[in-house]
Amino acid sequence: MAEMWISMGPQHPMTHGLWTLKVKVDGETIVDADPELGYLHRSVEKMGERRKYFMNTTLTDRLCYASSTTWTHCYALSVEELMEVEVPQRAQYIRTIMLELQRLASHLMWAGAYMPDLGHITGALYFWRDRELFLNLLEAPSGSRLLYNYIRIGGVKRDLPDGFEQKTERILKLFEQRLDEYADLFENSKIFRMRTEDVGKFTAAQAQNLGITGPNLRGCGTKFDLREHDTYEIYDEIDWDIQTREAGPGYSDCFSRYMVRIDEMRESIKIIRECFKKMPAGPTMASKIPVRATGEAFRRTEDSRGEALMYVVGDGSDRPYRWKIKSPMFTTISACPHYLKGYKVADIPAIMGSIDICIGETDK
Amino acid sequence: MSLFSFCKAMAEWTADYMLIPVFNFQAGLFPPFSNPAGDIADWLETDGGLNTLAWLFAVNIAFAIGMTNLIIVIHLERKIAARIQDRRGPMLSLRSFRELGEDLAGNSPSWRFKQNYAGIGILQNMADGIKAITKELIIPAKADKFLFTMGPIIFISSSVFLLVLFPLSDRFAASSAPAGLMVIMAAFSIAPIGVLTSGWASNNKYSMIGGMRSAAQLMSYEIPLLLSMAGVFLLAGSFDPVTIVEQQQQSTWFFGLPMWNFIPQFIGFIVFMICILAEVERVPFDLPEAEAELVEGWTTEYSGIRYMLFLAAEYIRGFAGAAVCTILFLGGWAGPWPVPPEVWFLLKVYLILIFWIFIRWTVPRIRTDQILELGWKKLLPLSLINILIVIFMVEIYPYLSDTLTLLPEVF
Amino acid sequence: MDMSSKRIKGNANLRRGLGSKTTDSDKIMEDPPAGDWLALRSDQLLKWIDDAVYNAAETTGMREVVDRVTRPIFNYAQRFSPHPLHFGIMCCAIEMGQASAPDHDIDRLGLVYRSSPRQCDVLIVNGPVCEKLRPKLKTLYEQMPEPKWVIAMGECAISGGPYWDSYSVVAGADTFMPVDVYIPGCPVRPEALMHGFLTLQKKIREKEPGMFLRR
Amino acid sequence: MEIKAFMKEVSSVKGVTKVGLVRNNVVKCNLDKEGSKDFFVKLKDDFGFEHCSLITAIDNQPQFELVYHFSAINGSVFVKDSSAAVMAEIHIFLDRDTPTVESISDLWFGANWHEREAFDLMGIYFIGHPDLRRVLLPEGFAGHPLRKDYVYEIHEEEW
Amino acid sequence: MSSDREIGIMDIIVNPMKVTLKQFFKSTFGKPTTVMYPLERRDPPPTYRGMNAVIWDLCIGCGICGEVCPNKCLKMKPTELSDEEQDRAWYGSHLAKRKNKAERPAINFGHCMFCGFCEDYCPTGAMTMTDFYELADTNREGLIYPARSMKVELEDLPQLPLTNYMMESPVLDVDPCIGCSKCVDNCPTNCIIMDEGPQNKTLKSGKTRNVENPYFDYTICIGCSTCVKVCPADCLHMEPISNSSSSGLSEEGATTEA
Repeated sequence: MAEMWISMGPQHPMTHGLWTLKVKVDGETIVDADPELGYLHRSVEKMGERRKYFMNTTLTDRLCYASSTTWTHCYALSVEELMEVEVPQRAQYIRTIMLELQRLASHLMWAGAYMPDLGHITGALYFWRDRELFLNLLEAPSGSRLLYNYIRIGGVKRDLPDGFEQKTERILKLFEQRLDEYADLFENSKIFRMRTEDVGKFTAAQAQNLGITGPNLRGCGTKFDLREHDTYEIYDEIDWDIQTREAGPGYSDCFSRYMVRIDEMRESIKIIRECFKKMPAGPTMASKIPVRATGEAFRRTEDSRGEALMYVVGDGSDRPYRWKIKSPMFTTISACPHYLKGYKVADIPAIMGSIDICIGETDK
Repeated sequence: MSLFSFCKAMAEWTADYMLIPVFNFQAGLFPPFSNPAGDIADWLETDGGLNTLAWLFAVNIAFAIGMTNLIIVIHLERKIAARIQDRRGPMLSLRSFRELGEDLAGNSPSWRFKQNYAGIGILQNMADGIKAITKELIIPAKADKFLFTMGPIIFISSSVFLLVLFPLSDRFAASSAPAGLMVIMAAFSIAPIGVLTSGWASNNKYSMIGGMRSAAQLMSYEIPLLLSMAGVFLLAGSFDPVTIVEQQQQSTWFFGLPMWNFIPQFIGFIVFMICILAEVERVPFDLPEAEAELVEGWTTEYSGIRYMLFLAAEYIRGFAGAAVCTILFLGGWAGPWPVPPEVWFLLKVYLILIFWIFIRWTVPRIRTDQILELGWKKLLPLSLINILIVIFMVEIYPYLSDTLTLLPEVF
Repeated sequence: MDMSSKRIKGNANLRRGLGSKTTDSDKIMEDPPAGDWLALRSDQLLKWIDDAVYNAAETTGMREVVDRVTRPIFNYAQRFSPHPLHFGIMCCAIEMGQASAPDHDIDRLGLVYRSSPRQCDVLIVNGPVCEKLRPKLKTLYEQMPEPKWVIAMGECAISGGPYWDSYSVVAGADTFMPVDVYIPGCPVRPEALMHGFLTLQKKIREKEPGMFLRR
Repeated sequence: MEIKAFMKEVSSVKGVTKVGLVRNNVVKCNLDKEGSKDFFVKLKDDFGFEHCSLITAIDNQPQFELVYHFSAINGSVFVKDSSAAVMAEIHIFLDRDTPTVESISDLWFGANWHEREAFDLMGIYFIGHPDLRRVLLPEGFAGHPLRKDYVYEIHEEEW
Repeated sequence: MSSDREIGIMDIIVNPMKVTLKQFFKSTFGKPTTVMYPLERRDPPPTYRGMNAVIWDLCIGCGICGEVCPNKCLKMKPTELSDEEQDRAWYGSHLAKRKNKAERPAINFGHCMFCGFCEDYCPTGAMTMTDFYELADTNREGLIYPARSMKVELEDLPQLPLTNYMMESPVLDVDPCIGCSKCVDNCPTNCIIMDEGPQNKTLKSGKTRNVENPYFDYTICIGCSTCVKVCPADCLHMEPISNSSSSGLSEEGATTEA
């Protein structure tokens, strides 16, 4: 068969969102790839300049539909940095709990979306069943299933409801049991390993230059996590470890990236438990929150997909003058020709799925 | 009483009391030269005419059983999948027929939907099928129109053809040829032509890759499949399903249990199971329609009833594959007495089908190169080993045992 | 037969062929452009059969009878097996996926997500439609076979939602394609999506589109 | 290299002004447009900033401002007694008439699409970029919408 | 960790199938997790943000909900109040009692994104969000809910203090003020009174007269900026003033300087 271009997307089961991957194939081997974005470009940055600071949390919620809290949190952090707001201790603990719950839900969303890529529908439904548990948890304080609008500038919207801790503990226990149970179905399954091992390899040095961050970078064995290395909230007071895996010396494949996320889920459970143990009483909202701001500030946080950075410039009015979002997936998708070349067509979903794509944040 | 004699009796009855009087009546109405009704009546009285009519009945019965099975299999698949995934699956119940009845009566009833989704769900397949009839049939502008329409016809006809080739038991068979299984396997390998044709004719890159994959998969799996079947043929000395099943029943194991072929030929059984899975294109071998990378594989461009025919044909092929497996390795319709053999046969087939359904919802899909590697590098040698074992059993072991029993007499 | 000439559309040769007994097969062979005669001829044959059956049914009044019997049945089938297109745009797509999770199990309602638009009945627009996406979405809609329905799921698809003042988001899916059911919610809960499908069923039932002999 | 030493070294480079520290781990400085590439090469090869986090383009009405964020993942520059990863925030000011700057996508591949985005939405030209096309907006879109002088019609629903 | 063991021949089919078989038996002989939606439903939590409802007895028509709505999907519509409704009006009753035409929020649910800002920023707690989410409709106009369709009546009204969530309050610039008292007429909470101003003004006709100026009670000001909008002389603007720092009437010197 001669070389030909296949255009996958925007409507394609592989894409997990709206983007087009054009691949040049020789038979079934990928020779070249060209990702194309922009089908979901909603001009969030421009619209943010028209809205007041506090209203923008609705936009940041909708940045990444799988992990909205982390993005709102990143925005709130950077605006708090800009406005020099002190967040109460209890609010910080609640934020950490919500962030980790969101990370769990986001990773479960990813795992659920990854399994059909490998032809494993049951896996998807198992993970989505567990995600439902965490959505119910997140729904209880915030009042919405997906886009919470819970973290506000200066704290959180309201305190955790009664019995939240017990409910969380029950669900975490159930989920831990299930994770152990799933090991046989997924990571210990021979066919699953055949599909994911030695596929989509890149080294740590390559990944850093390509702009790949987050679990994908930790899958190469690099110990880099912004919760530790640019610490925020109360992550420095809590005892936890950065989870890394590597497929070989300094490189990652789909399986190591999968395992990193599974390990991170276990780690998140640990963090949540410890947060509940240490949580003090107190207010959940800063007493005085300015409306207007001047200057510039940025914070970066560890999103479920990598490094999230928001850069806010204020000009003294009640709306941001410029607001820039750094999405981890934007650069990761741009690098996809580097890690797709040489593999088969059937590997495309396996590789792109293991990267954990979210187009909402990418296209902004 | 065998199926054919039953059909023959039915044909005689129908011919005598229904068809011949009608034709004779018609023949009397018109001048004899232009009207063939009288000739038909005469022909129906002969042995050939009755046989033909009996054949018609037999084929129709087999077809009806096959189609009923098809619906049951699809329903089984959906329900078992749902149970594996901790949910309920389709629940469209007979209660929703009430709405249909109200429609047919011509009155417009109040809208009640709550009770519709609280049943076993067997109506869901009916609804899907009937809906497919009403859908528009789209032929893409740049497709090869003739081949595009021919693809589903080849696929479904070869699959339905399979249905009439199976004996449900030695007495319940629409057709029984001495080369029965060879004909079945030949019919099995017609369908990929339809796949390739429709994949190519759609003028869609996904469809074409799907068709190509199908061809490649067929080529690499047909050989180990037939080689693993060869062991059974050698053991039975025949291609006839009836002979094969009888042979399995005759050879006994300890405690006088029948030694079905999957015991002596365990390797062959495993190879055959893998190959027939690949042959009927089920997960983990459903590469031609791999949903993740090739949208719907070779069926991407097909709409409406054409697509439903593909779907139905796939399940028919699955059913047929399980039936072949039962005949070859699991003793066919043999089983303890109080249950009729036809039921035994269907039970075994359904057992295999359920096993396949479990496999389908348990493991991911295998990659193209891995599937070909498995076929050529692993299954082919294994099937050859199986043949060696059978040759040892059939030819060398009797010779050796004869020699061994003779040895004391010699010395 | 003047009656048939009133009804039949299509090839003039075929019309004559149906009316009188002198079917000139040579003319049928000659009429289509050379090189493609095989496909076109089968097409024409099908058309001829269609016309013949329709005319026969129409003249004898069978069409009314058949329609009256089959229409409810087809309508029944259509409303209980709407297959949506597996097409995710944004947040609501996650809830669409979550609706098939064991907790909600949209498969109960007979909804199976198909990836190819050719095999779908319902297009769920579940997110903001940007200018870059609009032509593609329109293509997807056109690729779907009749009868088809569109569900605008979530605010973005209804009116642009949170992105009402954006320079790149279209103000709702109904600006460029017909929309049958609007489901408000941001994002739409899986239960609300199911309610939307039940509303769609209601709509299909009231419209009674199912027909056996189409023209 | 300790972050104080790094700041000292940076401030000695030609074209760098206003070196400051934000939040103990971010070094902030202004950079002249001319010779910026030399500084970036130094930043990558000598100081070990192997990750380009973000390129922001700001329309400061008369002129454009480019803000680069780099981070040292492997800890070649570090903060004493802290695990914080060091970032460098570099501001480059561009004229409105000639919004051109040298591309750094050959040094950091991660900067490739950030530059494309800055070109797409703000209209800044990166000299030496291998593939400077629009990335988010469709081909043939008129104007650069994130500029402050970009005017567009807002569709407000009447009800 | 369990995933570190060697992968053997049993891991091709048998071990994975153990998991699915277990689940199969669990959900066949037990109860699947499915909630059968049209028949039974899972209740959302009490905090759930579904369709809006307005407690009219509490609503003072300040329009803050429309102000903070990022989607601009909420508009204040002039609505005729019945006598009973006028009687029941609680906060800001002066507005409702004075005119039988008050402004009440109407929502276009084809545009609302259920962010909950209107609920959070409502100074009286009149705007609430119910757990009703089945809003699907077959035509677009059916999603526009007029003001009256969202009215709810509660038996026991929550007695909430008026809170300024907007963090801003109006500040008077004395010089341009003409003393028209439009702000007083339109203030929904009655927090403005007109009193003698600090200085006399020279009118066009040459006469010098003391102009009445508005004075704000910041304890009950809700920061709705209605006064700023209606002011014909542009003498008011909003400034961040926290509730705790200023109580009672504003000091002339402090406000004029700011």
